[in-house]
Amino acid sequence: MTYKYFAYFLSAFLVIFAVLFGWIYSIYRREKELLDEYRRLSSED
Amino acid sequence: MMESFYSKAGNRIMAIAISVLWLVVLYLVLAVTRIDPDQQMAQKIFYYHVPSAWTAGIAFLAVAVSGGFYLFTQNEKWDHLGLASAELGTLFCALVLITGPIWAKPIWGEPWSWEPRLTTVLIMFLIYIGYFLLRQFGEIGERTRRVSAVIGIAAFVNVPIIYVSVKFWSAEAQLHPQPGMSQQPADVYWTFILSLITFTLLFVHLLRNRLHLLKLQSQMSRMRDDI
Amino acid sequence: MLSIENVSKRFGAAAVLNGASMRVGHSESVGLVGKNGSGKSTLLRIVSRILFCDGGSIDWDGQSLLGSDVTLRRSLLYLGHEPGFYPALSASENLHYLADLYGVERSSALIAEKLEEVGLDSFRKGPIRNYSRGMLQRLLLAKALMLQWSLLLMDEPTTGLDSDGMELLSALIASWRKEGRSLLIISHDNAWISAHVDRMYVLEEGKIKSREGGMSAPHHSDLVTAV
Amino acid sequence: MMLRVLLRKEILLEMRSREILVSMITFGAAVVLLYAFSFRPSPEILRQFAPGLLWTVVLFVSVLALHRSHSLEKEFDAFSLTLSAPVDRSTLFLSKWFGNFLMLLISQVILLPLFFLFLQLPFPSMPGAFIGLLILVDLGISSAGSLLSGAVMRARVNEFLLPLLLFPMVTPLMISAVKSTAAVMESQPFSQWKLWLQLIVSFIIVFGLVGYLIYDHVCEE
Repeated sequence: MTYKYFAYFLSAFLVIFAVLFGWIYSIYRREKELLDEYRRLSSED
Repeated sequence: MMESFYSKAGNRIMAIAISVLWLVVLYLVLAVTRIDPDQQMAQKIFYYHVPSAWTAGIAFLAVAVSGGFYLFTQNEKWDHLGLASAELGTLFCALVLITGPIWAKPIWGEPWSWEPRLTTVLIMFLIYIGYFLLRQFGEIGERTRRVSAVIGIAAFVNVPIIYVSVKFWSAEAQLHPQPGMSQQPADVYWTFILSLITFTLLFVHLLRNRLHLLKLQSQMSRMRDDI
Repeated sequence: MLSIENVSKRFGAAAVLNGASMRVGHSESVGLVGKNGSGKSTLLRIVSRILFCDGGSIDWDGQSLLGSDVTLRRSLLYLGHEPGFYPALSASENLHYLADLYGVERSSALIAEKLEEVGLDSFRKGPIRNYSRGMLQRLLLAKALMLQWSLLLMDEPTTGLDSDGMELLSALIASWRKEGRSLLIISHDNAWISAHVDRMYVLEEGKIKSREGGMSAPHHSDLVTAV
Repeated sequence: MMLRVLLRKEILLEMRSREILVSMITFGAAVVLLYAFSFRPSPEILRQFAPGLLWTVVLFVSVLALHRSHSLEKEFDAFSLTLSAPVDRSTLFLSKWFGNFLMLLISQVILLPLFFLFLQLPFPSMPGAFIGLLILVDLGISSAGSLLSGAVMRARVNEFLLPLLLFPMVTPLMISAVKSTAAVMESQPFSQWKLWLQLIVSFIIVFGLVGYLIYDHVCEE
């Protein structure tokens, strides 16, 4: 049993993984920014 | 009143459940499913490629449906659903367009061929790029939302025409595998179904995450208004 | 009777109208004043269905003007702040088209007569692109003379008019009031507008405040602060 | 009735300014010339390329008319005249659709002879079928194009958004047009290109219907 073409599978998998996690991380960052701004604004009040 | 998405226990549980499912699928794909004698590991890209396409399909359907609801109700939440679905649909579309050529390189010998499904996905991808540019360059407001709803609907009703036309356009290039899933052996079948479920759940989860952010964004802009 | 209830409109983040309500009764002449950018023109454009509103209702004699039934619109006529004519066409071609749109008689003799009434008969031919502001305003008055309407919506009708034009406008408004037709006039010129209306509203922060008076407007200082 | 009034206005406007047709024809002729200079291989190869070249010219040229048809409504706020009048918005869509269709057709009366002349191609042996196809594809381009041009007319960069949205949207129409034109040029029997004709017709129906139903939500101010 050989694992021919394993590199192709791995790269496809890693691309999917990276894209999805990049997406989740960017949402998380944007959410964090908003919440920080919210806290700043509400503490000023 | 403004909280992060993962402060809710339900969302955390969902994230963990999807991660576990993801690992299970990966295990099944790597260690359990049979190895195709010709394509070997490259064939296994299929377990990720097809669910991505399926997810993109649901997403674009959601864009069109929420566009219709938005036009009739003018309720902002339908616009949010449309925008979030369009973003995720384009994201999964991109995954389809990336994994397709990775698979095709060793199997067809060339990464891109003008194969009907690939072409359809590419055209949809281009239409949605236009959709985002419209949202970017149109003024932020009711009019842009209305127009994007219209584009979302028009894009979706166009899908069958696009598909049929590219199918007969390059009839000689129809190399794309057409697996009848029900005739597949159990290991392949169930792994595929599980992957499909994982991707669908992932989509719903990401959609809710994005919607939560959109809600925060509009709350925030109202707050900036008041100050 | 025109009744505007709770109309709201946002342009992007900015709320232009925020629950504006007002009424114009039969054979009543009503003025609407407010600061620049207070949303006066927007409100008039919403009533004319040139813009859509985000919420609220606008009725004419108990029937909604916001639906897709267009026959009701025959009773209303909108004279905008911008000319609202095709610059490439001549004055009489524009009026021809207008008469066709509203389905009224449109003989050339009649159009010439109306143009003469507003002092444009010698400029009947040639594109209106080169008209001065005052001439365009006179053309708008010809529009009002051409058509049958029960409520006239005028946005800054005095813009660019010379003293002859002002006299013409005042005479026309007076005769329309005598005929018992309803008028809704927007102007920034308080002295001028208070001489031509029965009642006055002030638009402030997206809401409408009522001011009694008009001919006998005693609240001049209030109005000045509002403008 | 109202459609006739609106359509007459579209035609009158063009007769007075002539800007749409003049720009379409000069631009189209320039593209045809460019093709003639860039592709001078053997006549057979050019004949193979001809349908594709023909429809790219048509599509490029149509963007001018489609864009102008709504942007001219912005000058002097002229659109408010029509929008505030007792006019059904669906009829307004039809008038834009047929107006644009007419502009496309008239420009082609001049551009097509130039195309066949400059590229030294024989005129299709089935002129009736060819002209019928032309009419149908023009109807298709102008249906989707009128809807999209109305949709983007108030966006800041509408002149580049329109082709960006239009081109991918009309790909199925373009594929069908190229395929069926090639069949007509090679005098193939109708059964060979019936499918493409059906696709063109369904495109017209779908976009005509979508435009008719939702143009009301698109055109504002």
